[in-house]
Amino acid sequence: MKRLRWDAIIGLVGLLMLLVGSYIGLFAAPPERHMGEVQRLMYVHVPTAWISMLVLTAAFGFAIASMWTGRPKWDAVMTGATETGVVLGALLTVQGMIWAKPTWGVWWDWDVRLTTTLIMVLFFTGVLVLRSYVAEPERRATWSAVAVIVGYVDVPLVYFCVRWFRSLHQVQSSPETVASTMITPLRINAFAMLFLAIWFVARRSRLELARLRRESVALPPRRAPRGTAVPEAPQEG
Amino acid sequence: MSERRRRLVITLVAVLVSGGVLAYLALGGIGENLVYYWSPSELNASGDQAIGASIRLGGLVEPGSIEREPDGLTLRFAVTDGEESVRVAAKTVPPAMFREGIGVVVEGTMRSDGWFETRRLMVKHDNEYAAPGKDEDLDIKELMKSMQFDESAT
Amino acid sequence: MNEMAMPEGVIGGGWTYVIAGYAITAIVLAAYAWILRRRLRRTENAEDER
Amino acid sequence: MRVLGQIATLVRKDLLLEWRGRTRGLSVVLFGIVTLLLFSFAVGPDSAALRAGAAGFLVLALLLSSTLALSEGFRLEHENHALEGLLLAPVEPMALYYGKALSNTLFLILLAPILTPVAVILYAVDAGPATLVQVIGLWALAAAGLSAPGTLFAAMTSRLRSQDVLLPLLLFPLVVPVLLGSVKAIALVLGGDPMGQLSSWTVLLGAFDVIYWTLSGVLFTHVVEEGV
Repeated sequence: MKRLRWDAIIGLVGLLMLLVGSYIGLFAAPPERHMGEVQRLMYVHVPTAWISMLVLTAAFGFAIASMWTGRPKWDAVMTGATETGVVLGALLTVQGMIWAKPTWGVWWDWDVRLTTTLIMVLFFTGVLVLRSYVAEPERRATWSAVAVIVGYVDVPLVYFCVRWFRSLHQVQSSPETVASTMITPLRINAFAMLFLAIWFVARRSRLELARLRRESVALPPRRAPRGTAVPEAPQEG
Repeated sequence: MSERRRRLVITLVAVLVSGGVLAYLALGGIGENLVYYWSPSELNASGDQAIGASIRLGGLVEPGSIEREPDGLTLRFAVTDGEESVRVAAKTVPPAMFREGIGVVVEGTMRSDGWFETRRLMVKHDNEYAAPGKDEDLDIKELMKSMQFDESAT
Repeated sequence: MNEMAMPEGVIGGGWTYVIAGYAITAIVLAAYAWILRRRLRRTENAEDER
Repeated sequence: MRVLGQIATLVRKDLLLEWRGRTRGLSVVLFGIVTLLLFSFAVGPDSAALRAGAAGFLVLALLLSSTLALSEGFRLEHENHALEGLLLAPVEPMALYYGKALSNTLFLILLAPILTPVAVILYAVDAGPATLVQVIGLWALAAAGLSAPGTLFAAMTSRLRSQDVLLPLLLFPLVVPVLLGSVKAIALVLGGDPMGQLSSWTVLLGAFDVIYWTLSGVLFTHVVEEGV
């Protein structure tokens, strides 16, 4: 077997922490005084929200770096961050609906938080679709970076809108507003989600780099062909 | 090199303008007016103009105001923001968290007889999460803060 | 007197929602990890064969 | 300034072309009217519901027409390799963007005097001339907010096989704030403004106009560097 890569270690740590944090959240932490057991959804919902926005912020940074340097490396990392952000954002929306039904009494409502989050998920999905349609690597890199930068306008809105506007969604909690017994699992799961997201971004970037290498001859191969270890493949010119 | 610097300046200006406009949206106070729901005071202040329009009303369920009609279908309570209140007739099953002093958002219309009629009743939870057994304090000022009414007061 | 029980302001039970939420989270994360793994395998195998 | 002169020339060129190829412009207008008609079928013969939704239908008609106009605008440039010519000529990429975005905005604004009265009649809205002028003003702000990112994305997608899918996919989520602001503002103009919110929604609309117009202009220079 291959030696463990750094991203695999981070992924494993993240998975382990998610299991521990969720266990504490599900069985050790107390139920909330009004929400009862349903409040336990916080331990996955809030970390997903934080990390999805964080990952998209990273994508914004990578997009600027990609445009500035023109290096395929940044383009690949930006793709990884965007896709991870979309996956986490979609998950966030579903978790939110599951939490909203028992507490608010509705599955969905067009309040600012929910609307801006939906815009965020849909737009960055559009960026991924755009990538799949552009054949030339340089053009694809620039265009998707441009789209990410324009679309990022929405992400601060998602975070701050609950403070700026009256909404159905409550404003962000802080350590003062959350019971101390609930903070521990929340923190563990937040870091778990962060590590898992880093793992996803690393894997997806690696995939994108491999694809870019296949497309262009300009990039050096990942490693020398392994000769004997590879099952017999017809060698072509 | 000067071409590069010129573009850098242009980019910087664009970023500053966009950021400034976003900051203005945030701090300029227009958010208070683009409300997702009206407070009872605002609704009462608008008087007859609000009658018949589709409106969202948000506030706290006034303690001691909850009544259930004998038919078991209509729920009556008052929504308050600490200063004024509006009587609400809700033809819906309330969510389980519905209680005295909790934040609610109701969607419906103001009737000419002074009742706000709704079929969509949503509970607005604040950002406090506490273990059971903690003393329940119906501090209206604190609860109002969670409904973000204090911002419109200042 | 009342037909329907008045809510007491506390959500009783609700484990179904909790289980659904955690299950969705697990499924989405696992599915994405699995899909990434498969795509990566395919691409890198194809690269090796070149 | 040189750039302003270039923008003016480009806008004049676009509008002249639009005028010469009237049938294209006309088809967008017809498309807008058909869209308005379809919305009234969707709601059914319920005049109260139609009146309540009039602002939304009007803005959606604008949105759908805008995607048509945007992609048509760049298709024309490609047919004769006109864009390559412009890029070779000493034209600032920014002037190219603002010229295109401005002529798109102007074209969409020209739809307003036609579509707004149609909507007023179809949806039985009570609107005097003063109201109509206000609606057209808000329409202009909405058109500007759609054209700015629309021109940017149309430039990127115009050469792709599936522009008709991609342009809405990128544009629609991004312009939701613009749509929301204009729908609310127009609804308040048409249906009365009991809470005095009109100015706030207009400011929100204007704010997103400014954000998109500044940001897209800068980014466009990077887009054309890769060739459009």
